[in-house]
Amino acid sequence: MLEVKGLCKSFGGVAAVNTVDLSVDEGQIVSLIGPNGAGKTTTFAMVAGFVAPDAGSVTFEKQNITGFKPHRICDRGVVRTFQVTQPFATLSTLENIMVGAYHRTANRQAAEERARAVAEQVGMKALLDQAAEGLTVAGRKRLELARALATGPKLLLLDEVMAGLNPTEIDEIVTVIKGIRDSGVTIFLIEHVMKAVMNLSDFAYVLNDGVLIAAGTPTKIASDSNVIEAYLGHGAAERMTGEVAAGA
Amino acid sequence: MLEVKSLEAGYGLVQVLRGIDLNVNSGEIVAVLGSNGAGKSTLNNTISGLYKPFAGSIQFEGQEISGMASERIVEMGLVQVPEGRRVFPNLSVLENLEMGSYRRGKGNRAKNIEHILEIFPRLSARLKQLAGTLSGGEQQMVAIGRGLMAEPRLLILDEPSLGLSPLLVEQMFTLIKKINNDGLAIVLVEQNVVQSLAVADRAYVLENGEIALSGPASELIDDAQLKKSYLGI
Amino acid sequence: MTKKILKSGVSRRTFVAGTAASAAALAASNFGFPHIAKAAENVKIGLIHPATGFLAYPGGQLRYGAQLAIGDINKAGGIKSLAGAQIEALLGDSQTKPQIGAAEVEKMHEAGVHAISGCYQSAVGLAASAAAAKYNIPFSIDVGVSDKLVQRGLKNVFRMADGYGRIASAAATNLGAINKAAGSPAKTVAIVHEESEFGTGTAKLMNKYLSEQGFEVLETIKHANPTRNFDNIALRIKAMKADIVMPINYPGEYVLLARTLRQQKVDFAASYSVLGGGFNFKFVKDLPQIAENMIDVNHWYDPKSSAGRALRKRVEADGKFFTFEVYLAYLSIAFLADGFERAGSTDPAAVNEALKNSTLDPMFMPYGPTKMYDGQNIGSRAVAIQAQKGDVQIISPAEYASAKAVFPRSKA
Amino acid sequence: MLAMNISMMPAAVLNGLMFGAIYALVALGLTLIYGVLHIINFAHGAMLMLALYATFYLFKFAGIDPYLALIIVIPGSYIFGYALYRWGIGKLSHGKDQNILLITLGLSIIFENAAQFFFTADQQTISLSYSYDSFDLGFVYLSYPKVISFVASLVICLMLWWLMATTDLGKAIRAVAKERQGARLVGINVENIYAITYGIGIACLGAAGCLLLPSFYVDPYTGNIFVIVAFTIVVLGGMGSIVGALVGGFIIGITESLGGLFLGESLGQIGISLIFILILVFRPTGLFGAKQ
Amino acid sequence: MSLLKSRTGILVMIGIIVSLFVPVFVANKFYIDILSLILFSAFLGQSWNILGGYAGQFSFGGVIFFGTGAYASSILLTTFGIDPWIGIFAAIAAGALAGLFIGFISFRYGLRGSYFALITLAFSEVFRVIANSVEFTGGGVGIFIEHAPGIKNLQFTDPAGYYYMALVMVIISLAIAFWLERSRFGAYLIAIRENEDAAEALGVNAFRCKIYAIMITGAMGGAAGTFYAQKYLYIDPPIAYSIGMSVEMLLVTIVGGMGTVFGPLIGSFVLHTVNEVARHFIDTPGLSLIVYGVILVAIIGFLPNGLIGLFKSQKKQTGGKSDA
Repeated sequence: MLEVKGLCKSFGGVAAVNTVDLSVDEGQIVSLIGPNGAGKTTTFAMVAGFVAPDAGSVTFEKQNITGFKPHRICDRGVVRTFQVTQPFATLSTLENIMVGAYHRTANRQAAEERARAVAEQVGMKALLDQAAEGLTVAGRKRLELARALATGPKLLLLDEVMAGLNPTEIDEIVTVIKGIRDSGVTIFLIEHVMKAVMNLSDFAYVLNDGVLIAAGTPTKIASDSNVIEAYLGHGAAERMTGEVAAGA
Repeated sequence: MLEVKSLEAGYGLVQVLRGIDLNVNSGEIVAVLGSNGAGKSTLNNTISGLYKPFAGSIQFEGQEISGMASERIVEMGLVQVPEGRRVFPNLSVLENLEMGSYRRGKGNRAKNIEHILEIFPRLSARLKQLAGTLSGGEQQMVAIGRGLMAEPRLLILDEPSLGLSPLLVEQMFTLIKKINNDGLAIVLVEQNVVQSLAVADRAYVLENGEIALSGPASELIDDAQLKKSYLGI
Repeated sequence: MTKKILKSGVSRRTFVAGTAASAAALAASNFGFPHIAKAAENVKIGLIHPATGFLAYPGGQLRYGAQLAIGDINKAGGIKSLAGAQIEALLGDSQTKPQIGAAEVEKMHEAGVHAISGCYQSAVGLAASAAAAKYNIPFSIDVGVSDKLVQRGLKNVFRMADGYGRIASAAATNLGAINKAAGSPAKTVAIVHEESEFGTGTAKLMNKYLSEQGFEVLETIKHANPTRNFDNIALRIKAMKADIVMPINYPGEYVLLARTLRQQKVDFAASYSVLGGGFNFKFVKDLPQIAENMIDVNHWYDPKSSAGRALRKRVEADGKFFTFEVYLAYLSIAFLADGFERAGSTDPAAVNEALKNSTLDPMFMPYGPTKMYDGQNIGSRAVAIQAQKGDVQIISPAEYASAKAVFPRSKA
Repeated sequence: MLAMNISMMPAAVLNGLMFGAIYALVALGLTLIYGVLHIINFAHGAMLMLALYATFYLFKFAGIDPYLALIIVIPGSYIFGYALYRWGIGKLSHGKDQNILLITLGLSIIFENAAQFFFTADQQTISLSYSYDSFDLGFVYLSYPKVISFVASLVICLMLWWLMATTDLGKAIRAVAKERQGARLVGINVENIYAITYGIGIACLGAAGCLLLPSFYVDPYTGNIFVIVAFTIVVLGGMGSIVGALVGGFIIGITESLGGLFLGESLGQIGISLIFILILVFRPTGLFGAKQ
Repeated sequence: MSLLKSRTGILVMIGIIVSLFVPVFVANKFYIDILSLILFSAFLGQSWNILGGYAGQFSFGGVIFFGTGAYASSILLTTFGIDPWIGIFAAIAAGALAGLFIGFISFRYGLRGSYFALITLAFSEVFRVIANSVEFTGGGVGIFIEHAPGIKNLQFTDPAGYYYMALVMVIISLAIAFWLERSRFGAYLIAIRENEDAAEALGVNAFRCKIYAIMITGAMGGAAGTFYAQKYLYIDPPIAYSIGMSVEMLLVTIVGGMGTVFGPLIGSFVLHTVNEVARHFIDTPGLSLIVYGVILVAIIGFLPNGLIGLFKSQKKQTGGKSDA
């Protein structure tokens, strides 16, 4: 449903993203991994309309959305979350989620109902009246997810929703993400937590220095020598393949 | 060398830490583990003098430091490398390092910078570059290097692996061990339980503002309670 | 809310007991002190001036002059036709804002004011006198150069001194006379004026009047308020070789321009300003070498009258400068007091009628007999004054001249 | 007319340059305070006014030449600014930007009216023996006060630049500007640095006061005359940039001068505002500001 | 929650009813005049609050809309003889258009925070200089409005007339703010204030929302301009585009409580009262304003979230800043 072709972006002469091609099929969970500064977030930002690409195209459901403003892309059903969480700090959790919910309805009552339902789905029911600035990191990450979900997206772009979470919290959010996928939302995520990547994704792309260096199923990626060299390191790769073996 | 006794602390009116007892001996790596919101950062910041404790005592090398201004604590040789690196983005790498020795003056500056560039050779080529333009891993190196410039005897590293790729995480832990080999005591505050315990001598597990577990790293790594409450296994 | 009556006639506390505009105070105002007990024997004159803000200096001078007059009248037995009623001043501060000036009128009205004198700034005067018109409160403009002040058909508004229209005309006539007496050395004029109504309006009139007097206006230069740097203007004047420099602006810019002309060594026959904001005793004293021989057409007292000289002495004994604000405020109060005296009543209509027919002898001013025409005293007159050897002399018209004009100026 | 304007251009540019140096000095304090403390110092004009009064009274009562007074007024202003921030603004603002804004606004009301109360509202000027001596360049006279203030402004900018670029204090100030927490953890007393920065900013105004008075005047409201110009320069040069403030001061001085020459001294003021808007729209980081 | 809401509602109704009868029971016209100034200032504060408090776009140029509105209706009146009842709608339109113009330029180029504040300051200077230099505004001479009391001319001999006019304006402004707090548009503005990027990601067209907000602000400011012109009968560029008035707008709002329905009203009430009381008790020029300044600093020092913090229980109100 999402096609990215030849996407390029440079900042101050340095290529952050260099001719990247990738695609996400409906109903899948696709991961984008790679070292820091590889251009993952920039890629997301271009897909979601926050950064205009220098070259290349972004097509969603066969329509060209390259260079559209974020809100128009959201209208089409593509919503991103932020790596560094961006809550509406003085608003309550409920009010935060309502901003997303308003995207589907102008009615306050309806927006509130929708927000409550989404909060339940991501496990934030108990936190509805708390000010967003008082949430823990885990809470904020969930809030990011909940707000995005409340807009009723077809494709969710999740930027490191697991960074800074402990293993228990990661397991919880993995369950939530799976649930979202099962409810019919396609998911494209950036993640460092390899355990989750292995566990969740149907397909993965690896970026390094702005260039795609590998693509394939997680298992295939974990054994890719390029990926191990540039990103995973041997230790992590061993652990991962071990985990996958154990998990399977 | 660091002795925390019955510490109660928090920020504003919110109490986060309850009755924390913790000690670090010279030359050790002590890991402080715990999930988000367990109080790790509050603990660091209280030790570093950013927050004033509500009650309890913090002694560093026999001297009471609770409630002392943060710059005095740095001067005494207790330095924190904060979570999220917090390098000075508008200063060059060199200037960042120089600022690390703000309290030490210019006496050993050149010598120490040389030493740090030995530890982090990657920074040599980037000395003139603004720290804000570095990659995350490089910024982490600057942050640690800046901390070392203060000639600490105890270094608190707050989540040094956060946001780094697995490869860099591995390198980071190797470096931490290397720095420790020079005789520097380190408090390693981490979520990355497995790798932290691999380098640490001893560890504390913080839960809901209290010490839930403590002991030698080698024992903790097999602890069932830790696995259950923290690793979720 | 307790109120204290001070012995002095000059107190704000005696005319509004409280302005705590809270709901409680409002309720109290209804039941407690709707109107302050009107001290039947006192005639209340409200003074509205910019006591704070960037015009606090002229505002303070005006207030001082008015209080001086009130003190004198009271000492001399008050308003005799009202059984020696004393005049009580109600002090108002416009804070340089029209809306505050108008609110002060309301406040004074509530305090039973019988007449008001003010307001310096034309914009405040316009708002305040219109507010006073609602109650027909006699309103004397002490200083306020806009001619609109007296041209709106308000029956309660009077002005003893000139507006800029009459002063512009006097300026041209006097310049013509001075020039002719010196053998007509000056032919060209450069006008430098500030951008608001005062400068713009006056400059426009000067263009007309000067050409009637046979002068050529080379350029009319408008400048902003504030202008920080006059170098360009000075160089311009220098380049066009104007014989007369004619500043029409406020004190800060007046002084800066005068200094810059000197620094850039601009040669001209005379600096001849109209209502020159900065031309006064203080300027002459502070910057004597610049002020020397500068000419201004302005409100001025009559140095030949003993009343004028005595007043100046008293003011200077108080450590104040004898600026036009002081004696115009004095005159304004004297004018109002005379109205009360002749009306024999504090009834607004009667007082306005008396003021309209005023024939007050303007004592220390170089004026003819007072004659009101649509609220404007057409007996008033502005004179040309010149700084000479650290003092200020009237140089034209001849009947009031205290010294001969130095024209063209002597070169330092 | 046009021919005359063009022939006057060199003189106008030079005049703009001279006056621009004073603007730069006023802007220097503002840009430093903005760049480090991230606050818009509404009390800036009032502080300049206080510096002018200080210079005036030193001259009037002690007969101290304004240029000599620099060595008294600059440290005095620094101490005043430091104390004001350390024990006033910093404590009362609770770190909220809009509150700092209003506190500095409140302070300006207090200072202006205190000045009226203690110094009266009279407009004060001083006259020096050499006020009207000047260098004759043929097409223009440059008065001694203007030349002195130009040179002094340059020297002060240079000293400040040196301080910021090479000393530990300067680096600490820059460090605090972007990363407070990090600064605390290397042992920088952030509150102290704030107060020092504010003090330095006010010291710049002290210098401006001494340099300005001989060719200007002072009353309780004079300072405001320079504030908008100073803001323009800060934006033009880039918030926090010292070189930017100097160059910006020159550009604005010249713009004002040429704008006055070609559009008239009233409409010409629009030139400053237009530059202001154009810079904000097309290069909000200013000419010398760091790129985002 | 509903109890609280309804209690607020009842209080507001009582407040409005009491306000309606104030001129009947308060004989002192000065109080009525000061009250209309307080209401006028509260209304201007509220207009600033829409853009500054709710949408978080801090402006130093609030006076632009006021001045533009004042000129619009005054020029229509003096040049074309169109009475101010129609003029006020022209003023509203002119204010909104000025908002559109400034908003388009500023937001189109993504100016935020202090950059936006400063560009509005610059625009207010541009407007002032232009008004000073062109003919149809009367240039520096300004515009005089004929003194012709009568309801047709929106001029009243009794201060109560202006009081009612200001009261109606304030009630409308409160209704607008109240509606904002309950509507999607308001939620979007608050979201933009808190985090524009995040709002955009959630499908909020931030540019358009901000434009609407500045147009509402502009429209309100325009109406205030007509009110002023008809009350004081004279405007010139320094009055129409005074920085002082821009400052007053943000002052009453921040002191009262930014981004709250009643903040501007409370701030205006308290600050004007403090000013009047200080003036009343202190005769010496300047000294009363020193006291005023000290009280202002003290209010900010001790109530960092504005006076409305005093009225709020622990219950956090929508859009209000809570204690961290």
